[in-house]
Amino acid sequence: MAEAEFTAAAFNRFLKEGKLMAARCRGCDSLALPPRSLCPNCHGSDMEWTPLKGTGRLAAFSCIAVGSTRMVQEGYDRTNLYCSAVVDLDEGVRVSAQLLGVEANRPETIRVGTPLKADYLDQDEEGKEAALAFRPQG
Amino acid sequence: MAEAEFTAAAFNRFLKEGKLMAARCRGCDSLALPPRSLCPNCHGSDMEWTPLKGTGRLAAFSCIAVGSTRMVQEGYDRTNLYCSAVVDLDEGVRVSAQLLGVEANRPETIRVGTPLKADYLDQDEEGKEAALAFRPQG
Amino acid sequence: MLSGKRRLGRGIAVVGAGMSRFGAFKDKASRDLFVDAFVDMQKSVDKGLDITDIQSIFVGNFSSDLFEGQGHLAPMMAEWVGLNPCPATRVEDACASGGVALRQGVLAIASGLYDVVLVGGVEKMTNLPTERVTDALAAASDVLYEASAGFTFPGLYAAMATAYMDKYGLGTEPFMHVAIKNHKNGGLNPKAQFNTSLKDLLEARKVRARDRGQPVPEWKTEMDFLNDPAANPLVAWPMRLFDCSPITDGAACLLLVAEEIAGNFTDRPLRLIGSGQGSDSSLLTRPDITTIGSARVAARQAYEMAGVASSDIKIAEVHDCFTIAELIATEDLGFFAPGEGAKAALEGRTARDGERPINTSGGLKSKGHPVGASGVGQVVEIWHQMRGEAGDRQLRDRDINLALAHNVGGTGNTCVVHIFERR
Amino acid sequence: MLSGKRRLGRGIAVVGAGMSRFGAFKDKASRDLFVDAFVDMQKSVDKGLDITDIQSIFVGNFSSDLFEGQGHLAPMMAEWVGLNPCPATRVEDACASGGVALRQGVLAIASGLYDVVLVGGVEKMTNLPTERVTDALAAASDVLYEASAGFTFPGLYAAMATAYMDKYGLGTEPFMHVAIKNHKNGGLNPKAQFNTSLKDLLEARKVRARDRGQPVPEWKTEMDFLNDPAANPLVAWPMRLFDCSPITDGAACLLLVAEEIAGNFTDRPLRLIGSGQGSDSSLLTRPDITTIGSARVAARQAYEMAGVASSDIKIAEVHDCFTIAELIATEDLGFFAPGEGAKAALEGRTARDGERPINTSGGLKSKGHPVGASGVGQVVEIWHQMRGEAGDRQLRDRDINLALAHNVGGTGNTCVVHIFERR
Ligand SMILES: [Zn+2]
Ligand SMILES: [Zn+2]
Repeated sequence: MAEAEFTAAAFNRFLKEGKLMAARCRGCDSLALPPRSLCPNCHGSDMEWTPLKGTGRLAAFSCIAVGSTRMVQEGYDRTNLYCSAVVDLDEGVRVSAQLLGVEANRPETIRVGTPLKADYLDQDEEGKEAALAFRPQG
Repeated sequence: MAEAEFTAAAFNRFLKEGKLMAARCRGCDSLALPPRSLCPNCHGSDMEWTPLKGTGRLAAFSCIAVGSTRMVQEGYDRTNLYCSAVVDLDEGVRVSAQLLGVEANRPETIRVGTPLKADYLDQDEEGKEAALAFRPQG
Repeated sequence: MLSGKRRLGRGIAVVGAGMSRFGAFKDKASRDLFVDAFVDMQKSVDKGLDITDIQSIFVGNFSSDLFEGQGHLAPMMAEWVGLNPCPATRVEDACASGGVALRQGVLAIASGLYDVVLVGGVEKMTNLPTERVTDALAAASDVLYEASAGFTFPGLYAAMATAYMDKYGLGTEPFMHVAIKNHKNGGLNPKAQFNTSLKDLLEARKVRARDRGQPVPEWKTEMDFLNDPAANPLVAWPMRLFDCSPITDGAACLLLVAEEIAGNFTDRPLRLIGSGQGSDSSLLTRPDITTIGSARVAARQAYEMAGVASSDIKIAEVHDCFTIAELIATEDLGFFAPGEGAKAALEGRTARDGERPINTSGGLKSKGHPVGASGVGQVVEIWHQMRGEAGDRQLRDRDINLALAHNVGGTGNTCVVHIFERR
Repeated sequence: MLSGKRRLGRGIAVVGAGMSRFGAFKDKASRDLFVDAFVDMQKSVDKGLDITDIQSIFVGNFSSDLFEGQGHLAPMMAEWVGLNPCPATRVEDACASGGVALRQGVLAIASGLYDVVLVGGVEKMTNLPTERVTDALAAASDVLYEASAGFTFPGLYAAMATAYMDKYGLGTEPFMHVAIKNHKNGGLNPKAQFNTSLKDLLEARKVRARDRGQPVPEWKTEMDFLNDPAANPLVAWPMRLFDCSPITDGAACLLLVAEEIAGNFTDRPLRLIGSGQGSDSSLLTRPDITTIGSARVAARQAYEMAGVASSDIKIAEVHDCFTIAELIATEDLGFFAPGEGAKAALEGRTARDGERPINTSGGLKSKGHPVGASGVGQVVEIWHQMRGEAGDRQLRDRDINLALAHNVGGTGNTCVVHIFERR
């Protein structure tokens, strides 16, 4: 079966189906996230899509008061902060995502290392791109 | 008297007053249009503002069917063309401006070399930038 | 002012060249196009390329900022092809970004600091609606004094065309001949955005009309087709749709090395023997807009460095963003006298079987014009033609030992010229 | 991979340096700022500069496309200072654009093609409202995988700060010490956007409140001021307003020449003896975000080319777009061990009277950060300090014979380092 191209467009279509997918090198078994068609480890071009569990730990974050236009449109502002995060996935690759289920207005309560699991936003909304988010586990 | 800075902002403020102004080098008498604070001829920095008569000839033009966003907003389109021109001013410098008083929908009727005179658009409209235009003389 | 007689500190060779397909690719971002071009380049290296040999990368790109909202493209292109932590530098001179990136690669190797440099160009343009592409391209003019007069980018070249027509007493026929020729060439180029001649295009449209039961147009020749406002609407008088290069996604890559190590990569390198670059003021302040001063400066430098004359050049890829631009280019490069470029086009002297084939690739007009990639893509065509690997469009009736690439930015605010030799 | 031991084909000297004021200048376009910087540079050339001696120009600019709707900036800057038809090339690596433009000037002279090169940097940022500046700066991150997660550009550096705080068990005090120091330095720099120390700033605000009959804040120290959320609101935890460099208009210029002709311009040139550049992937894929890999690569190359060690460097201008960035920079450059940068800042070791003064100009933090100009502006400070012409902020207690400039693009996707020597 022909693989979908290793583009952000394909990555986002998988998110829309509730799947967090990476590219895997058939040559050396390395994972690439963001997905790409050349292996970042062995430079080979024999990649395939592979699902990730969607679990990991918080590597870094910021609670953002002066947001991007898109996030401001979603209602965030200086009194209603949102948290963006870098997540260490259990498979050994990293991903950026919004962090939900934390007190973004009280950033000093958020701990690097917190176990997280993936959530998929706007999965069911027509015409809207799916967004990846994470939440604390348990 | 201190000269206004030789910026597009100042050039446009003069247009708003119905004046087409260039920078003149006090050292070598060269004109600079667009205005600037370094003489394009002798590289000196002793410039002053000087008025131009606003008369000249059509050097080149285009009647534009697929316009810029701003011109489309002003109502121009594939069936209502506008004409943009490069004008040789009598003082020996050139300027770009919209060309009015010609049949923009019949570009083959417009002749390079046509004598032109300046017109100042939106001079009286509050809050709107003045725009330079030219029309055939007489 | 720089004497053109200056020589580079080291000889430079092109040992690999490749490109993505040019066209509209909905799902692909610039990074994906760049990977396509890189892989194609890698395959072209006769003795193979270990990518860890690459020491630096220069990327030509006009404005991924405006087209994709993505800046800082160079390290990202390096990331996507696996080249971090190589120095990665984006170079921008509007539509000449690719050619100027090539020139930076040349200077970088000549400096002694590097032996192996990747030169790339990329542009992803089809994300935006046409109106916004029009605005983005106008950013290559003077927005305070040219765009402010309503000039679009096609409008500025169209103004050059009116001055040219007036000076030499011409109509629009010469422009149409350029379009016909370049589409004919592009019809032989499988990577071209318009991989079809105008003859085939108009026949296909007639068939389609017939199949759909619509009135069948009465075009007999390409000129009939181009003179039909329904088929070839005005964009900016006197430039019509088929006078304008399309909106294109695409990327191209070259592998540049110090000449003394070229043999590690191929026994058939191209030697880069001439490089020139010039700048000019915005269109509105130039005394004569029927010629591009920066191109004349760049050509003189390149010829002098190479020690060749314009008459020695066998083929040239020139910057035909609009058909008028190709006519002016062939004059600025010294192939034809001022005003004679139009005549040469009418007489077929720049066709594939003419005395001086211009844009055998199809040119920007038919191959496509992913702005920042175009200057690099020109050299990909030269690579194929000089090595006898241009497939259906290979010129077989002459020894292509000298070729030239001419890449213009804006309305001529930048021009860069390179000359290649194959021994 | 490139060995840092490579040498340039020719020696390079800086013989002139100048800058515009940094700040917000409503009427000035980038071309006007560039002229200001050029004129200031021209005045700095001891034996005078005939501008027709300039052979090529490299301009660092991040995104006049987004900030001004103006592309193709390089030939326009050449036009406004009278340099057409010189080759004019824009170089972009986000916030490292200026430093990378300098490096292209170095390579261009080393190539043998040029002897005299103008290097400039410019950014006009204050036309846009803050929201749109935020979006434009986010273009320097990976818009498909980082900005998509809601990350702003300050947010990405803030994320680095949380990782740094977690790794070394720190609070936000070290960041605040960087802000206090750099504003203190900027208070001595008449061209700085914030030409005031935080101490003077808070006193002035108290006076103003008193004059207006408003409640007078109870700040006793700069730390009181920085800990007051009303005075120093959060931008992106843990980065507050005074952790972030401002939105700035400005330009800077350098005159670079082949070392053998430096004496035609000045008897007191700076020798550029080390240059390094590295790239890195986007922040999200780096295994350790408490250090910037491209900076370590660039620093190693520059030290090896210069034949000096980090301990030899007397002063450094480092890329403090955010206070966390300065801490990481001083570690990446080898001035302090990992995690010790924070301690050094707390102990005042990077202050003007410390063992290793960092950002005597005020840094991007206080001098201002016109993105594409910043890397060039750093060298203007080095020029003044090394020649003993830094006015009130001149360091007088040491021989500044070696200095370093460190310029980062994006979140470290690019870093470029240069080392200067005065004999
Ligand atoms: Zn692999
Ligand atoms: Zn003068």
